[in-house]
Amino acid sequence: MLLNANLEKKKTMSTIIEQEKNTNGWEPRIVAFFCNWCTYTAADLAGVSRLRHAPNARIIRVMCSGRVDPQFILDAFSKGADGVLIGGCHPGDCHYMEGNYKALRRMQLLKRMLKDMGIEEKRFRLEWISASEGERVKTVINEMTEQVRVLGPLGLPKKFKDWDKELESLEQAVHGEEEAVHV
Amino acid sequence: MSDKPKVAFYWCASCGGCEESVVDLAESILDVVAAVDIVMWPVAMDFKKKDVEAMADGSILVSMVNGAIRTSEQEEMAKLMRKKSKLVIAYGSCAHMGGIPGLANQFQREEILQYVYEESPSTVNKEKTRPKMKFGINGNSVTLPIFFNVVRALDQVIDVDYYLPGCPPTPKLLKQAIEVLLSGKLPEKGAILAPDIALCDECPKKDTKPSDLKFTEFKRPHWTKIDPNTCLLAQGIVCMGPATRGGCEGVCISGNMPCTGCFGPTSRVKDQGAKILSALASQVEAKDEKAINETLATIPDPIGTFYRYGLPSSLLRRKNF
Amino acid sequence: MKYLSFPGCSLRSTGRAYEESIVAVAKALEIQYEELKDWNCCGATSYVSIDEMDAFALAARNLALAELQSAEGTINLVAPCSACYLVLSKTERYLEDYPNVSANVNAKLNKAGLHYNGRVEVRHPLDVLVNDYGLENIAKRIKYPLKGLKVACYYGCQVVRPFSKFDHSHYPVTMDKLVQALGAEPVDWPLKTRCCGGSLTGTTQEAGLRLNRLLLKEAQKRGADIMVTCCPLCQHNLECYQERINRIYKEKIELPVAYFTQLIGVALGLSEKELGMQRLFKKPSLEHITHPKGEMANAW
Amino acid sequence: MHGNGHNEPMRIGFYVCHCGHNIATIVDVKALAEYVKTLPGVSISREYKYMCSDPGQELIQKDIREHSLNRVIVASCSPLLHEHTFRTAVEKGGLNPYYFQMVNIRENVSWVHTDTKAATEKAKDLARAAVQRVFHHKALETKHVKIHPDVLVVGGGIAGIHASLTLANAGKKVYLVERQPTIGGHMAMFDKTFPTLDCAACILTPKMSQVKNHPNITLWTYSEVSKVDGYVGNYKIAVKRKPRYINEELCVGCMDCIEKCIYKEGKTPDEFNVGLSKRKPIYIPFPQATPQIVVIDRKTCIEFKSGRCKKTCIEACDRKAIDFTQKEEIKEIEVGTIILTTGYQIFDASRVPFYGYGKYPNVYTSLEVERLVNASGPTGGELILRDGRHPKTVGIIHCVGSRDKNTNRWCSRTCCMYSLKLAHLLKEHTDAEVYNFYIDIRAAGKSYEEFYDKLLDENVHFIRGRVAEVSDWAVRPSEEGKLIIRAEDTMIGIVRRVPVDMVVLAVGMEPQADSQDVRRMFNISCSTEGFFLERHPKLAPVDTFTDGIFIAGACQGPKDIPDSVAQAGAAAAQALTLIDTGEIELEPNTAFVVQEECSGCRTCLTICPYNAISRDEAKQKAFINEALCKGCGTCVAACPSGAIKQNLFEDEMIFSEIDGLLKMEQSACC
Repeated sequence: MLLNANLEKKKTMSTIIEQEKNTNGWEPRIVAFFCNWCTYTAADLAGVSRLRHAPNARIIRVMCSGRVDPQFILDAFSKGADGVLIGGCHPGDCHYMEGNYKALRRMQLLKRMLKDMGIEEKRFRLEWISASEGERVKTVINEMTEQVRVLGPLGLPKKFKDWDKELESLEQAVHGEEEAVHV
Repeated sequence: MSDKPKVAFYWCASCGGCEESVVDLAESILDVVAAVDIVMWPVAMDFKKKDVEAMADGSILVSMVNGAIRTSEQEEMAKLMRKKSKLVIAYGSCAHMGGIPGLANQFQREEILQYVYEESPSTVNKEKTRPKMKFGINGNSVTLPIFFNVVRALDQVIDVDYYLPGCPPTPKLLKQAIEVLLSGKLPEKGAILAPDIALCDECPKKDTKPSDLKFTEFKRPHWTKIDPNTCLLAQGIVCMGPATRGGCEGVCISGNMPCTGCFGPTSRVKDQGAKILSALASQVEAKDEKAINETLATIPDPIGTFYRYGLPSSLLRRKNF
Repeated sequence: MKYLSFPGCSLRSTGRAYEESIVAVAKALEIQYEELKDWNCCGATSYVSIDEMDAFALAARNLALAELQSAEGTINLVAPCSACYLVLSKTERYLEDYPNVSANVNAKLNKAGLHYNGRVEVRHPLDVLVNDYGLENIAKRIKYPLKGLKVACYYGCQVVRPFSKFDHSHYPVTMDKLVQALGAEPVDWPLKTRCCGGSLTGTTQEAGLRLNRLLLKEAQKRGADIMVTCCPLCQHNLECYQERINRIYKEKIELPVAYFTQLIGVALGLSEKELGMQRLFKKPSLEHITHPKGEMANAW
Repeated sequence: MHGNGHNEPMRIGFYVCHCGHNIATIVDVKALAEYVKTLPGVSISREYKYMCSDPGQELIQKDIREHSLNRVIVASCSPLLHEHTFRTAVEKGGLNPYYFQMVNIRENVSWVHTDTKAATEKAKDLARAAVQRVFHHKALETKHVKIHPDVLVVGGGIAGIHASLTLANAGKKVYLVERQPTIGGHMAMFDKTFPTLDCAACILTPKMSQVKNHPNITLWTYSEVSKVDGYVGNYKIAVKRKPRYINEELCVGCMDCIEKCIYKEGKTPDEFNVGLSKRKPIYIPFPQATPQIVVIDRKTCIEFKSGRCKKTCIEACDRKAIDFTQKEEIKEIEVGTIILTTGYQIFDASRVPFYGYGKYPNVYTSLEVERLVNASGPTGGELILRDGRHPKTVGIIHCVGSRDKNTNRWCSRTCCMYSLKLAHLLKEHTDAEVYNFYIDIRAAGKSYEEFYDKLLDENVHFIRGRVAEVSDWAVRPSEEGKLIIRAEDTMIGIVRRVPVDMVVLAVGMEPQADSQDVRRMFNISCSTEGFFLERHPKLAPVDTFTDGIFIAGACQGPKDIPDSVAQAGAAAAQALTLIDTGEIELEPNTAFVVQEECSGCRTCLTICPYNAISRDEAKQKAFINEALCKGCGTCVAACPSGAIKQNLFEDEMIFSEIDGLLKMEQSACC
């Protein structure tokens, strides 16, 4: 029997089990970077206006969407975020003149790269939400939560662990095989 | 046997250039040989695994292991060298960050095997035969190492003391490293034995970079008539210099080729690719989404360009399936 | 520059003179003008109001064929008939703007082994002649400047509305500029784009004629010797019913109505036959149009 | 690059605020406080009813003293609301205010969620993030900036005039810069003003001469701001003074030179009369122009065109004020605050060709009519049409270039009222029949509606309907030689053709053609239409997002005279507040370059919107001028080798926040 195939089977089995474990009771975890002047203010407005929405987003306040370093997004994913949302001022309205354009340029390229890295597009979103658009904060967070829910967990930390299991699991397999041979 | 400190080189998933780079020391290799006993050096000397196994644990002063970890054999050898050595240095980009072999992390193991043994244009294999992991020859059984699904940097498999970056590391850095190690004045554990400042600092074309650079398109070196006296970024060519640790003294740049990032990021940066992406995209001229994407589309392969040497040690490590 | 032509049904029936004159003028100006092979009905304005998607598919077939006929780059598909121009333009626009439409339509096209990739730009001959070829270049080739000829330019409703691709949708001037370049004098009148009656002349004729009459009367009142148009239906309406209008409304309308391309032809010195002049009911009196040397335009 | 860079052990004090019931009813505050106790570095974790109350603040201060806390976190409302409060409290407690961090569990949690379990989980995540974050907090100093007392006012229309006078009367030195040869702006061109019908000149010209004569006002007309450097309190301005070829000190405005110009008649369309009359190359815009100084227009002056003019003007001037050699001059000034009152331009009526402007001579814009009915206008106030006739019927078309998505979407706010005014004046001057074609009559303003009623009594006709076209297409003998206005009368639902002798187009108000350039020069934003953007539409209507720069009048949006004046006053007051405070506090969230880590790659130089980053050519490294840095952090995100850091928002802080947010509790962890 081919060892590879055998291992493949093992792996797939285990991943299936994992997924079941993950998905029951699992809630999407979204990290949101909101700019101080527009989107964070809009989130406050949503609060003041009691616009109830999904509790799945965790907001990190930055002064400008231009401060959002692509590293933050990758780091968030690698630490277990299922989705990342960035909120900035509308084009032309940036408190810092052009920070949001810089964000736009970076995120366009990052989006492409994430796609190549097998991370579904809907897990990453850039939104212009002005200080007056509390309603929009609600809609966007609800939408994104549902879209991510459909995609299921990304669960990179978990995956990293699984990948490293490869080392031991393959080792055992080898030694198993070798013993078998030596008998 | 002499009591000269023992030094070993080993070669995992890599092109071999790293091992050969030791020879680049030219005549000063003689000083090295005079100062140390080389107990393992696959490319140049005939030592076997068993010779190393025979040594006492920690009896080797330093092992310079190059190459990424891609198979169980490499894993096994890396662990062996670790066991036998006081210090392990990840030697060269592949050991340091996964290197070129690490680009395989964009594919599933099965995809790769399938391509190599069945689909690649140069393959003739009607029966679609795959190598057996184990087979018997006149009573003895031979096993093949296992081909992992994930390519790893050395420190993702064993504990690493120092890193010597580069594809390959330059003789100068190697020499410095050996001198430091022999001097006994050991740097802080985990140190990368190269300057902690980006390449531009020592770039020969440094002064020709304008302070108001904006990109309308990115050019590819082989499609461009490169002006040897001007900053490559200023000519619209993607150069990783600003996001790459210096120390190579701009060898590629002097050869009129852009930096592709083999020295990896500075200590302040978690993800080299993300950083250069951020820096370049920030300087795109266009403002509306369509125009921006037109400019960015001139970078055909972001991963291959920004993570050429560092995919396994990047934040995402590999393509997610 | 190379152009594909989409004649449409009118230019093969009531509007033959239009096509003949376009082809003649294109030839004289050395413009490559080649007919779209195997073209089909544009669906006209009526089909769209019945089933938009099917109508788009019908029109899109022509766009897809155009792509087959010329290998690469943008294709200029010239549609002289206003209805064709509008329908094809609309199809082109919708296929570009609405992914669902293009998906749906292409699915239909695929059944016929066709696919539309969005390379076609639908153009009107007026646009092509004035904006691509250029008034100066036309002026250079004029043999018989139309001195003293007062021309009322009539655009009709569809060339500039709703898509004002090359001129203002309320007050177009392209044809007036052209007429000026030919040496004639465009009559300034505000009815350039008012309704000619369209198909009403065939259905609710009373209404059709009323609208029709307003145009003719005003043009004549403003001293026009001739009215030129760029739409076969307009030309037909404005030319054919003059007798009837005079009878019913006690008017004295005597106004030749030609295609703008015919007028160009005359200025270029092309023959009556080439320009299909013989097909006009009222032959424009162009006697006074003579060659600078005094010899008369060969056509007259 | 993780872990706490400091050696001292963390002693974090964490405080959960109930905010009465606002938070406590949704978030399990006890559980939250208990949970935080378990986190590394936390010394104390309490919950209290109102943290922002005095006892709440004292609680923090007491703990700082007794437990020598070195970090403080309050989980309550939005930092935008109370961050300052708590920072001050912490400072009073003897700790650097920037060791404080706030967690928003009201606006971001209790007010937007209903499920206690989920809300509490989220609160825990946010708390954990903050706890991990403060490890990296550093002691910082609050920046203070001195405010230079002088003020620059750009634009000498009614808004600029009013702002300048207000400030000057308060004893501040004002530089008023106007592009035209005279101040007065559009208002000076108007005849009478609605709804009171007092004449514009009578109320404006006194203010104009006050400006001229005020000891605190430096008036620079025929000048433009060419460069703006610096930041709030310390702006460096360059003003380009265009040569008017007249020595301003010597000229007394006697106009002899104009009289003696070799042009006996004017040849150039007169700007002030919107082209309804002609002026000579040497001229004064209008009799009450301020300053009363002649100007020579080099585009039309023979001397400049040919150099072969007799220069009779020079002979005519016994004060020898005329100087053909005059050159452009650049004035450099320093001011602390800036007020922009650059006004508006009128909509170009030829953009709607179907109204026939520029085609039919008797179609006028409202501004032209203002001049036409003005006693000092081209016709001395007699209403003579371009074809010499006196109109018997006039049609006024409202909303030309307003409320129309083909041109401008917005309502220009003033057109309804000035159309009513013009209707009144036209009747007064000609006793013509006047028809108003309107979409809605917007007469919102003190005694505006009453004015509308008055007009109705004056038998002005009002037809509610958008005009389709203006043409000379007569279908009835009665229409011959007239302009026919076609419009649907939506009140009775029929299309009407109204033949008139004169058409008045009530053109809308637009941003100045160069508003984008001005915006860029002053580092402020524009709204999508191109009007200058106020900091807050309701609560900061004359502030901009750039500290120390204020806006007033029609440059911020269409406005009538009273509103412009009111805003000008407000802007002046805002400037005064800054000036009299003497200095302002700045958040120390600026960025800085760690010199030994900078490779001098210049990436940051290209992207700083404030040119705060320059290159130390000697060291070949980037250097950030803290005073210019506004703290957006975009350079930090872009620095490819991580050599730039931002106070309060260092990478480590944000990375540890991310880590904290996502680190699941041991129990929940896989």
